[in-house]
Amino acid sequence: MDDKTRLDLYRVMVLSRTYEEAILRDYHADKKPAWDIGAGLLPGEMHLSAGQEPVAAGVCAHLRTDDAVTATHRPHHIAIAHGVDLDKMTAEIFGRVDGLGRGRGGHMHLFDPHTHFSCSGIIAEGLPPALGQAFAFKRRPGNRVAVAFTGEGAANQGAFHESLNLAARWNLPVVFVVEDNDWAISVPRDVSTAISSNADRAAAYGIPGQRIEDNDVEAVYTAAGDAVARARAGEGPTLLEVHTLRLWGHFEGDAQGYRPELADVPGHDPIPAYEHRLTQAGILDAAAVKTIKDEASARVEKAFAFAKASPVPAPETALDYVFA
Amino acid sequence: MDDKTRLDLYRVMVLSRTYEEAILRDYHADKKPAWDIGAGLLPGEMHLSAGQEPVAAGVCAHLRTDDAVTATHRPHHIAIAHGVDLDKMTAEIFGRVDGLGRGRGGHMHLFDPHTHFSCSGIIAEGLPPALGQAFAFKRRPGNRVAVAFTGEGAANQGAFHESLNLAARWNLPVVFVVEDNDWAISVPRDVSTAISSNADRAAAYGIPGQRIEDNDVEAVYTAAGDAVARARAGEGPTLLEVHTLRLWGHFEGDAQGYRPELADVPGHDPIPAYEHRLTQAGILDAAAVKTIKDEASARVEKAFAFAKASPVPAPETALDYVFA
Amino acid sequence: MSATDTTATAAGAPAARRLTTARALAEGIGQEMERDDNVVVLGEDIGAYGGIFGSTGGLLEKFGPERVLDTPISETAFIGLGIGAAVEGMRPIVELMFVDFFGVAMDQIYNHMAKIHFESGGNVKVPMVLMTATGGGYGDAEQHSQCLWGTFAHLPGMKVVVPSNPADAKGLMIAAIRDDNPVVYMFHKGIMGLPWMAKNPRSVAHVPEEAYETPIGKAAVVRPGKDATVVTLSLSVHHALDVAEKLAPDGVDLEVIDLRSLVPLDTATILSSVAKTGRLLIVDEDYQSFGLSGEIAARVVETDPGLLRAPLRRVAVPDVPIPYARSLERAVLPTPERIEAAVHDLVKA
Amino acid sequence: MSATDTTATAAGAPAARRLTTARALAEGIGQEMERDDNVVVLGEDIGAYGGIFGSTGGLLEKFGPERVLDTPISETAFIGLGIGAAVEGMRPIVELMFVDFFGVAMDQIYNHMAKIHFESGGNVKVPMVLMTATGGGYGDAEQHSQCLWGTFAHLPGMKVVVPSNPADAKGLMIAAIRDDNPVVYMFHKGIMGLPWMAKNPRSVAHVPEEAYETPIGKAAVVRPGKDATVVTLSLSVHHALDVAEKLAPDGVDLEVIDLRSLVPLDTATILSSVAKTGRLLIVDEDYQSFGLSGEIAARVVETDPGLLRAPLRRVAVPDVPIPYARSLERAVLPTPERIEAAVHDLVKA
Ligand SMILES: Cc1ncc(C[n+]2csc(CCOP(=O)(O)OP(=O)(O)O)c2C)c(N)n1
Ligand SMILES: Cc1ncc(C[n+]2csc(CCOP(=O)(O)OP(=O)(O)O)c2C)c(N)n1
Ligand SMILES: [Mg+2]
Ligand SMILES: [Mg+2]
Repeated sequence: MDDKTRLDLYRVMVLSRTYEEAILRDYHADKKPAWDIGAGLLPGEMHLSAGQEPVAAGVCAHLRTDDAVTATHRPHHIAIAHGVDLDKMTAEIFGRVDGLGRGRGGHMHLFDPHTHFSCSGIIAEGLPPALGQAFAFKRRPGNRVAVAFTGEGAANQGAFHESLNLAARWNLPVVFVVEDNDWAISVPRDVSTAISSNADRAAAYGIPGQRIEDNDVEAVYTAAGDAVARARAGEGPTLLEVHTLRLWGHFEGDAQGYRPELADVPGHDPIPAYEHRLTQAGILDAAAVKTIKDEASARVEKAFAFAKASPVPAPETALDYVFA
Repeated sequence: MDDKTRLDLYRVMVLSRTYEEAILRDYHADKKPAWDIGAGLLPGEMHLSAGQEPVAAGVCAHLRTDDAVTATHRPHHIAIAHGVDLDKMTAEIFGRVDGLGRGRGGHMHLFDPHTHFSCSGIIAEGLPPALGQAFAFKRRPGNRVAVAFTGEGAANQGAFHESLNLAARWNLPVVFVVEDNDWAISVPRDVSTAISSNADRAAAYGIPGQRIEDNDVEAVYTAAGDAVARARAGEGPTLLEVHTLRLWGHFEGDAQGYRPELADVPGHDPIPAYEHRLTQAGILDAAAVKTIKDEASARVEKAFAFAKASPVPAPETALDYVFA
Repeated sequence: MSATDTTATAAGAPAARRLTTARALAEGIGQEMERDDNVVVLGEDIGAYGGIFGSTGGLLEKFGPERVLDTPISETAFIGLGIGAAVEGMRPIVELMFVDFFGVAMDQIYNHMAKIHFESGGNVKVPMVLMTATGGGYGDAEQHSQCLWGTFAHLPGMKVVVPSNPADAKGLMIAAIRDDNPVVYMFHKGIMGLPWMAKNPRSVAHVPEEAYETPIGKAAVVRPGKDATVVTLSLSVHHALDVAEKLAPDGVDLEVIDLRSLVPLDTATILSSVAKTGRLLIVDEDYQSFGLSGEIAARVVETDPGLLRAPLRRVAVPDVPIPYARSLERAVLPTPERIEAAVHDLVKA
Repeated sequence: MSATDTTATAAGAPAARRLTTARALAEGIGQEMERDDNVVVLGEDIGAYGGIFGSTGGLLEKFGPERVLDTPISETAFIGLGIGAAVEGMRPIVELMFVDFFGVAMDQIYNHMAKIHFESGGNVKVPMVLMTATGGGYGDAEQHSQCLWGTFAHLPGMKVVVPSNPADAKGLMIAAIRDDNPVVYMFHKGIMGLPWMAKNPRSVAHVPEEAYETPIGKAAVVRPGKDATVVTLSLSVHHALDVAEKLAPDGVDLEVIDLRSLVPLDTATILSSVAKTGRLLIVDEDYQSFGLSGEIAARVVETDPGLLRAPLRRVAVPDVPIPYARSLERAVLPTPERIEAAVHDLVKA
């Protein structure tokens, strides 16, 4: 793996983290003193991806703009890694007219036709549409692929099973990526799931399955490279599960009282770890880190400025877009 | 395996087949000249089980009256093997007031509290309730078990996946039995299913899985014995798949134009085959066969007489039983 | 059951060309498939079998397995696949074999198919047709006899069309395929003209040969009359017409409206008829409460309660599952007998 | 979000004992669990978390993991498990975290839970409670803000209850647990008195300490009045009462009816109120068309259209998904502003 690729992975992870930290700040900023989920510039549930950047960065590095990606209720890192326009995405999360969905969808419903990106707030229900995108791609030139992300908790939902069987049987160019962050809200994976690795479920569909441990972005990159190549080559779907980390709560406001290992969590942050690794390897130094982080901050600030400058949708337009 | 057991298996298979042949006769008897699904004593879809007797006989031989069984849209052989009252079951299929459901349910909705038997016309949706019965049994004395039957086509439905994971994770006393008759209406198993044996899917839930070939009632008996024993011993669920045979159409009226092997089908009828095997083994002879078939015919005739003598439900009672 | 019968062509003139509803529907799909490669058909037993109710008869033979695809019994996966394909510009027609099975896949239908266009602020279209069989009357009981169109019409973002005859079945299917929105196309088994089910006389009728659209959102006044308005749809249209013809000699002149589409609902046609007759009977094979019949009542009285010169009458399934026994099923379905009794109440009120 | 706050006991007398709706609900469940070992609770995050909306707060600590069970995200499996357990004589309370997710498990709910008693001719009972959170108003958008009670009420075989305050929440839950039928128990997030969501003032109120039942099928006239009838439920009851209090000084005297249960629907209470006022406004946070508001209109006019001296008014979600942006969400929800405007139309009509 060459230095440029490794630096790019780091850059994407930093941009994604910088983005989530900015959302975090603005989300809580105006919900005080009495914390009210419906108050402020960013109402509603907010599921942030801090700690899961290696999955998105490692997988999406292999994708082209015209490949499709479906994400979950926790979509920001994936959207960023796939190159969704940050200005429009942020405007959507702020519910503004210049947002991807003109403020209709919000953070769990980001749709970008340009990068064929979408997400859904319903567990595992983002998988079937990815099959359809792959189905369309397969009939057209370009060897395009679809990647469907989901959480480990979602792997116990019926849609997961149906989608893997159908994708395998129809030999669709899809890559399934399970982000195993050990938790489904307050339910640990061993409480919900009968086996220890969802990658083993690939055998139930006769497709390759691989589990990547330690939230290792380079291992993700390698495994995803093979999976995407298989799909492009017409060899069908692959199931990947990455053991990653939910650095923060399930959603903002989650006190995580149910989480015993809470104290150790920050120590497993993948970004400082990768920074250290690249520094050891002589690819990064303090100056480069600063430049990358400054660039990320600048990009995020620009997106937030764009979003906040965008108008709030006019109430009279509330009935628009139900039908085409 | 002792002779009595083998004779009992044969007896159950014969009773079940005799029953289906009688339904077949009456179902078509009064739909002539212009065949009308809604006409006659037995309106509606009719899914008969001829050819699948070895599965029901081999599995239910291990069950007690207070064990639970959930079946599918093709339930008769299973109900008979589990000992559902034949008079009341037949009256239900004829839509009469003395039926299991007072004529409300019909052949796809047979509920017998006495034998804890039920079935559903919705694919794979009989599995979750079986989990609940097992859940209740587990909290009470008696080491009771629940057996959920389903077809191979149903193994691609989300409910199958969710049910196996939950049963495995909660270590419920359930046995899942997949009747693989090669067809889901007109869709062959290899068109619908990415792998060749659903038993291999047990690994996705960390439970034992076994496929029984050749529609062999004794092999089913042995495998089911182990599975039921595991469940009673508190060792959790097992998944069995039996390669069986749909001797007739999916439902009555199915011309089966889609079925290439149609000509060979009758040659694989498991009942003459088992008859031959038991005769070779000196357990059966022509006289015994005759006795068993005569007994079966007499029992079925009695049930049909009971059913036909039972009154049709009064229209004024149509709104009864919506609520308890 | 065996595939639908082939075109029953009346001797001579193509003008007199008569098709069953099933054939007309399949013809409409086939003509659109010829016109547009993006049109494909997916579902259970829609290939070699031709659709359990004949909706896809002959299409596999004509277009091959790349465009007519039998699916596993995985409604969530294949309906969702249709959605993703539509998002990428295809125009899939996905069959849900019986509407009764909606519960295994409703999330894809109502939270995805129906909402993506809105959530995306109009940037993503989902031009797909979800085709499904409805209705009872042949002894198929609680899980295979429902109509449920009220359930779909209640949830925003999908159009809902319900043909009652061969010509509309073809025209509404073509309009649904060409529509840029998701359209739920609900055909009653009893209107299909199946060789193995009691046929209503109007289930075989003249159907124009060329492709044409029947406008979505426009009801049809299938019988003009002055004494009372019967608003209905699907198979019940035929029962209403039969009752209207039966009562005409007694001087009862019924106006019968075939809604044809529930979303959008043609409120104007209903209102002008009720304004004329002052009497309204709604005949609906779906469950009575919290559904179609209530909505029509509300649209009338939020315009002007004075339009109704007699109490509203409803003939629907009285909030009970569809029982198996024929005596009971007949008692809960909107039969001509129940419609006739309601008309008598209505006109003498 | 963090678990619900603990009982806010007013100084002194237990008579003045005040609970949030969430606490009252959990207390009702707990009292039934003490009374009957067959009562268990299943769902996602209902154990250590205490339910995302606090409906099961404290139950795990009190009854342990054998009776308060966190499930995988497998709604079809665990709702079906509840059905099977109920068939065997248990009395499970199963939580569907948000009603918006019904589409992944509706088959178990409407084809099994709701129909087994009927299909069995009354021989098999399914005494279970399906508890679920409804409603919007806090920016959770299209897939997490719906009410959908019309969807459940349309399908036969399940009772549907919808509390609006702490005392009814406890009493209806106890009645639901003791009922031999499946009961869908729908609580609006906005009535729960959650510490992390804007509270309506009536979401903390006196709740009797002992176990008691609030009758299922009986509406409450929460404010008597003579000028117009407002039929509503759940959070909208509070908006309606606020508007009524605001308009009282101007001499507009509104009667407000809290339905509390949709199935069975207390038609008699609605009719006697409308007979008195002659004016009807229905306020419903569910989608407007083909739902609750239509059904109420139909029940009135099939009795006597003359009861309505002015056109019906409806304030509901105007057949559009719930948008994310606050400006848009406010525009589609039944806000006090929209209710007040409708009342003005109604009384001057
Ligand atoms: C069908 C459905 N059931 C339940 C929920 C509520 N819910 C939202 S996120 C979540 C946990 C998901 O866990 P996982 O799949 O591991 O993703 P993570 O949140 O850990 O990223 C649940 C239960 C939902 N959105 N959809
Ligand atoms: C959810 C659902 N989808 C589709 C159907 C229609 N259907 C009834 S039986 C059947 C085929 C079932 O095949 P299999 O599970 O192999 O059982 P078999 O009929 O072979 O016994 C189908 C598709 C249904 N009843 N339920
Ligand atoms: Mg997780
Ligand atoms: Mg089969």
